[in-house]
Amino acid sequence: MMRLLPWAYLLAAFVFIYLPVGTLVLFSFQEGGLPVPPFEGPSLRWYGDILSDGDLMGALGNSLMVAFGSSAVAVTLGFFAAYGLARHVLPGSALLRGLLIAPLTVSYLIVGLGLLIVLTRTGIGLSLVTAGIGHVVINLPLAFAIIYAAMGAQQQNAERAARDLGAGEAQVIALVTVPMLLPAILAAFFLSVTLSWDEFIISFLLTRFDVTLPVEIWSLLRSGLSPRLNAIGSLVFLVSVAVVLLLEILVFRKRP
Amino acid sequence: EGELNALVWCDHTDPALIEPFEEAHDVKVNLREYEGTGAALALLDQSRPGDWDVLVIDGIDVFRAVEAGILAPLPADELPTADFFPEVVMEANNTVDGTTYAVTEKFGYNTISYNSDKVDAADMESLSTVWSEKYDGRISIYDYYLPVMGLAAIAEGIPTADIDAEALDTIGGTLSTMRSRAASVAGVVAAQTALATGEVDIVVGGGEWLTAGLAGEQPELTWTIPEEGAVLWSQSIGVLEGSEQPDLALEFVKYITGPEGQARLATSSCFWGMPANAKAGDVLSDDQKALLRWDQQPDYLERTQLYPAPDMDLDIEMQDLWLETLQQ
Amino acid sequence: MSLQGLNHYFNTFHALKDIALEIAAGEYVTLLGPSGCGKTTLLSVLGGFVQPTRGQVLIGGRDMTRVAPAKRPTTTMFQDYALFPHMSLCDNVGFGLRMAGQGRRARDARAMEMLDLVGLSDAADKRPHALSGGQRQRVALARALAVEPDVLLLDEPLGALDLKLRRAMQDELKEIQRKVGTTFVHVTHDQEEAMAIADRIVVMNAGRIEDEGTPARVYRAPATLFAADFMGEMNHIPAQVTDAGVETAFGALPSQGVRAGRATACLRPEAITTGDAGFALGAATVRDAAFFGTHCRAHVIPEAAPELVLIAHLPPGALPEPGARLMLSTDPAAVKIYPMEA
Amino acid sequence: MSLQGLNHYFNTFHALKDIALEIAAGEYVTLLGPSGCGKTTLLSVLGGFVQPTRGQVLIGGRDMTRVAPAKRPTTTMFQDYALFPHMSLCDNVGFGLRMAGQGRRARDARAMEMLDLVGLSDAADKRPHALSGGQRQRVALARALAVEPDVLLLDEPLGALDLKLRRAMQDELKEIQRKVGTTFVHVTHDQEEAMAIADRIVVMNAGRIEDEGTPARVYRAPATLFAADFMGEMNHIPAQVTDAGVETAFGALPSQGVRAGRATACLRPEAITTGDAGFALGAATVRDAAFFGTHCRAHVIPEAAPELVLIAHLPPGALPEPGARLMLSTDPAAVKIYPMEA
Amino acid sequence: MSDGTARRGWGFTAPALIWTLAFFVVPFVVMGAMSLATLDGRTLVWDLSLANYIELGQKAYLARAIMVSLEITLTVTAVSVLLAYPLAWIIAFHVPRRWQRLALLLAILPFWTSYVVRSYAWLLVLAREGVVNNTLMALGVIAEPVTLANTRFATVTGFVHFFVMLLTLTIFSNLVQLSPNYRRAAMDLGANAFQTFRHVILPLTLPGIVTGAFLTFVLCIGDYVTPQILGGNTELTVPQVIMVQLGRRADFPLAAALAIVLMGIVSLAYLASARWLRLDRI
Ligand SMILES: Nc1ncnc2c1ncn2[C@@H]1O[C@H](COP(=O)(O)OP(=O)(O)OP(=O)(O)O)[C@@H](O)[C@H]1O
Ligand SMILES: Nc1ncnc2c1ncn2[C@@H]1O[C@H](COP(=O)(O)OP(=O)(O)OP(=O)(O)O)[C@@H](O)[C@H]1O
Ligand SMILES: NCCCCNCCCN
Ligand SMILES: [Mg+2]
Ligand SMILES: [Mg+2]
Repeated sequence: MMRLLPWAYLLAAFVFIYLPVGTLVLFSFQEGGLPVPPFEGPSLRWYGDILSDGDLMGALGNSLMVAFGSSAVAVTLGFFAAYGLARHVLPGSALLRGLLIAPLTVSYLIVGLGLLIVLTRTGIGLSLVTAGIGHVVINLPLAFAIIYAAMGAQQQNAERAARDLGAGEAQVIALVTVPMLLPAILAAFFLSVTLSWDEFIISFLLTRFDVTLPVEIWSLLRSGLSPRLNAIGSLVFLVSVAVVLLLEILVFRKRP
Repeated sequence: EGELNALVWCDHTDPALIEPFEEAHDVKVNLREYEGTGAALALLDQSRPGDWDVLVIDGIDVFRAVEAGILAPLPADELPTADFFPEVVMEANNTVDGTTYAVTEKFGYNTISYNSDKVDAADMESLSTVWSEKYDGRISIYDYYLPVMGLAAIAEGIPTADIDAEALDTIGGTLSTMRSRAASVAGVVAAQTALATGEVDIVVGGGEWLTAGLAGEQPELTWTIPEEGAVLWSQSIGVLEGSEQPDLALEFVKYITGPEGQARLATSSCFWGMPANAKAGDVLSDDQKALLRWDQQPDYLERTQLYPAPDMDLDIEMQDLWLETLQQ
Repeated sequence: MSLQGLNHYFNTFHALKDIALEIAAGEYVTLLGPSGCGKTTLLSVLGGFVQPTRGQVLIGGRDMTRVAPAKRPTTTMFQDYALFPHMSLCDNVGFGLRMAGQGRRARDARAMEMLDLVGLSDAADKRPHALSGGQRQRVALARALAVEPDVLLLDEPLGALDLKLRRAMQDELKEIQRKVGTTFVHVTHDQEEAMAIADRIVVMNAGRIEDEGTPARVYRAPATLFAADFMGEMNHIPAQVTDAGVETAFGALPSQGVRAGRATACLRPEAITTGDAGFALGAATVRDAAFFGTHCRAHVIPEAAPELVLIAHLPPGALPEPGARLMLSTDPAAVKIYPMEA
Repeated sequence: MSLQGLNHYFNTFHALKDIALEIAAGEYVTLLGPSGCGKTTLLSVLGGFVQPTRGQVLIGGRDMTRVAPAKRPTTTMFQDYALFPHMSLCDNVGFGLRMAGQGRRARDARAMEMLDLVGLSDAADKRPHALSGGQRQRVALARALAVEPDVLLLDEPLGALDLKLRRAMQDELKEIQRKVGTTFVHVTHDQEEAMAIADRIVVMNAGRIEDEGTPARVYRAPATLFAADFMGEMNHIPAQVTDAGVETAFGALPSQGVRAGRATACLRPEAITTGDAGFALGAATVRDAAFFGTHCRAHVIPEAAPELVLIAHLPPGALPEPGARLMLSTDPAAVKIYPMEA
Repeated sequence: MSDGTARRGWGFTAPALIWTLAFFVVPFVVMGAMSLATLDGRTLVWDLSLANYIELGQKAYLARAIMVSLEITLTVTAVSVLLAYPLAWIIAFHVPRRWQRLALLLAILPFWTSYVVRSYAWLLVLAREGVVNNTLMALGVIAEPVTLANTRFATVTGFVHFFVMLLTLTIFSNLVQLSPNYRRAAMDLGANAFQTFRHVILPLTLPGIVTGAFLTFVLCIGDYVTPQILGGNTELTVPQVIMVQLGRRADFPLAAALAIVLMGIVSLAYLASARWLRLDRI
């Protein structure tokens, strides 16, 4: 009995975790117009529907752009900040680190609201770029923290060795630091893409005509309960899962 | 290819509505949805002149936009108002000091939607029995304070036009009862969902806009205007002051208010509603007209009242009362 | 290579104190000292990674105190080897040449030559993580030597290896130095390693140089009590220096020119022999003894000074039983006298 | 304590092979072997953390093979010490007593007593992270001893310490074992440590016991070639065993009962002496030599077998120059013959 | 030891610092200032008054929103930790090594459903005719469907689902980082499974738990989507009220004041957990 308890718990937990996702995916194959029992189907009707929906596909493209663009900026800034703080003595470096980490302790809504106020007051106006700026604000701390934590003494000595052998600062970074930190940089990038891809409230507040997928889904959600939502949700989920599994198998498995 | 920027309600985002116009005028129509008039006005405040070309707004709030100086005059003679149901031309809403600033494009009712399989249809004919003990926990309230408070006023025998600070005490009591019976307070979709999935059986503040789109699949979802009457909603469309392409914007307004545009707007994916232009009836199918209850309109228009139109202070009081009730 | 009046402070911490040192070309020098004594700091000053607060570093007669690491004729081999894990061995070894602008052909050829020198030319295409600790150390050496430095600086190059491998690598390191003729400055805290490998040992303590000289000299006649202790196990016998000579519990010893006052007479365990030739330590009781392969290490309590416990290395033949009574003596020349520190 | 026919598999990997071992009460036993040979696995079987696939563990005559760690009269001291970082030293040491239900008074008193034993009673209120490696090791020892186990199991207790500290802690460990009288089973891969400390050494290799016995016996007359090599530096001389005796490049040696065929004659460096007493190795040329304090370690090339490089420990007196010619010999009893492995 | 000059260090760090200052600190300060302005009609008056904060005290629904947010967030944080810990524990110590990565991956895979969609999916599950009610009725556990959606329960469930995944991940990595010898040592010294957990494992994993719990707190208290979709508007959280102020009234000053209050609550949570927080090591 006691031996079975952990397994029973594990099973219950997985049921809880997969209940909404399973329901979502199941009813994306619903034939009828309502994603609730009874299940009629299976049918790919709604997948066809979303794939031919220009707004939705446009939002998907926007989301990809914002996610990859903002993550590239966040990781670049985070990397250089980590490099500067880990490899050079700066006065008040603990404070600087605190400042860089600070957005992590603030709700997204507040970040978005503050930016909204400033952007509209200064007349900069809203666009995908401003949403991207917001995403960099929230992802920079994570990218910085992950890369900073990975900058150990081992890399430092390798950098010194490279310098000792005649490499300039740019060469040290390009030929030694970045390649050695690649796993951490990739992890930061991947996490950042995931968070940006999924982020709603900042994108909601800071975009205008072109919106990201979560915002588009939100307005879809406001315009009718429909298996379309299940279909787009399932599609995003299944594609992401495929990417995650691929990464897991190709990239992370290799590491000991 | 030009661009036209429109600040609209969700029913205007249906590609079936927009694409024909885009093709005809070789233009890209950028749409931004909003929910409440306050938000739209704030957004326009923060924009530069020329950012926006077209605005869709609650009929009742046109005067606020005019006061703020953001709407441009419309050439009244070029608009097809002659083809409109006369009751919804609503000069009082759309015209200030003799100048026309907007034109009605769609209307309908905030009343009672329900599931006829689950509730006694007779009970729905009187507001007093709708939110009675009998339907405790089976009601959802539409999450917009103006029509719902209008309904509450109507239930208490207060005309919506007469709502003032004093009347709010009475209305507050009714709202509170309504709220205590309600399982949820829901936006358009949440309300639709709740009704469609059997989460609730009644939506107070609903109407054709909530159930007509679902009726194909679930004919048991229906709506009625009870004997006390209900609230009439209307939305207007206008051109913004400072628009860099006023002509194109006007073309858009004409398209939306013309028979084809009206038919598409009436049956757009976000919510259905009656077209202001009666000529749309030639384009709509019989089934669609039946769902919209085309033929009952004269009777309905007779029995319903416009949204409350509070001034700034009263509006704030009404919103506070609304939020207070939600949080009770 | 010449260091003059070097001092270095980390904030207020005085990490190097008045260091003066001459290193001849082709010499193998070890810096030996306990953890935290400033060895790495001194090596970093030589390599150019740390700028000393005061003092000068001359290499080949030129003042190099403020010259960047890359511009010096020195190359450093780091304790953890600091191999580039994402490059093949060949690319690692060729890195310095690449930075110097050499073409791929030329540098690959040179890298292969260096890998050959350290016996790893077969593995040129492998990555460092596929190598054992000892092999990595050789690659690091090859990489450092590939740029033909005048001076090779090694910071605890064997610190990460286990004891057995460490002893084996010492032989190799010395061998390679002999072949290439480069000056080696090698930091370690292991005195056995220092003795095994160095032409000259520099013993450091708390930022100062305590002693320097050949391994045999430093072991047999250390300049200070610290150096004496650090170079190997040492028995301390309280002594009193007078004008007449040195008094100990075991009798008088000839004076060694130490100023009068309390002093310590030092005696290595292997200098203690059974019998009564030389300076007699008298009878002693064995407390315990352990077999160490090449000798038996015993704790003995001399009857002349029962409060002392002496360590003696006895011949490996027979392990003395605890309680056994032995007659011990030593060569008086093996006893060194140091003044008691204040 | 008695182990019988122990075998353990990790999935298909055969980690322990037919282990049989008797350990007497109060003995100090070391398990010695290279990394991965199964030492930790064997200790885990003793401690009850691993259930052997086959075989029995008897402690005090009772079968304990399937008894939980807590129920055994054994306590384990882990390689990383596993001190609880969130508890004071006193609470760490008192943990076992607390689990046994002792009140705070009683267990604090006992914890202080144990801390006193290891010389750390002053630091009772400190947290483990405030201690040096050596101090941590002592606390771990005190914690393990506080519950008065019959058998203390130590997994590389000195592995994390640097060489000097390691040697010092060996003395202490042995000293404490003497005081408390508990049986110690101590895992190490350092043969010097094993010799310094053990009453009995168990040499393991690839899951098997290769040899066991007193340090002197195992060092001088190891049962297998593996044990011979593992116990210290060893010169290998190719030999051929015939019915008549043993042939080597240096002449014939008396047979040692090894079966005929190719064989290896083994000779420790310290068994080689200058002169020609005993078994003569003939003239040899010094390739290089280094001073090691207690001896000079030289690589020599014997003229009789110029393809061999022998290591010899020569007296520390005079460091032989490279190229010097020496006459070497050894005691024939010091030469051990092992059959060539297939 | 450092390898470069402070000037170079600034050069590398400055872009990130400037970004953070320009797009985080400045907006935050402006928002703070905004909270001291008031709205007269539709014009903003910079009168540096505390009127908005006073309003928070006067209008019951605003004070109530703070209470609701706190109640929900604390419930979610506590429940998520309590559910995630055993899950992480089982994956770390009961699941065989070779299946561990897979089990962990499975436990967090639904992370990659879109956040908005996840809440929506819960709506489908908890609906009156949804999966749960249908199943329970089919099993005969209940006769009538029970109301699950559009309640605080639904909001909490949606949140817990998300944060259980997050916390399982952080707690798991904490558990496996612990040397297995801590557990062995405790057991060896006579502790039973519970004592080992209580006296050794729990204190050692506390920093990980607190860090995860703090992030849960921050993300949960600031979230708009989940309560909006699942809560049925039967009670409003602070973010919902903020969005109401923005969306219906464009009352930026009051919204800013609410945001500052939210920030204040998060700061209190930070102070309460600062002792164990390891934010730069996530
Ligand atoms: N960057 C620094 N800032 C402050 N103090 C330092 C710094 N680097 C080293 N120190 C201090 O200077 C002293 C000497 O350090 P150093 O690294 O040279 O010692 P070491 O002899 O190499 O020791 P080890 O054998 O442990 O490597 C130590 O006490 C150390 O704490
Ligand atoms: N849980 C396990 N699963 C599979 N193989 C294992 C496991 N534990 C140990 N082994 C294998 O069993 C062999 C013996 O391991 P053990 O840890 O006993 O070695 P050891 O002698 O203690 O080595 P070291 O000196 O490196 O600690 C090793 O080859 C190891 O890889
Ligand atoms: N303003 C509410 C009129 C009723 C129709 N609702 C449509 C929702 C658009 N916000
Ligand atoms: Mg150092
Ligand atoms: Mg081990």
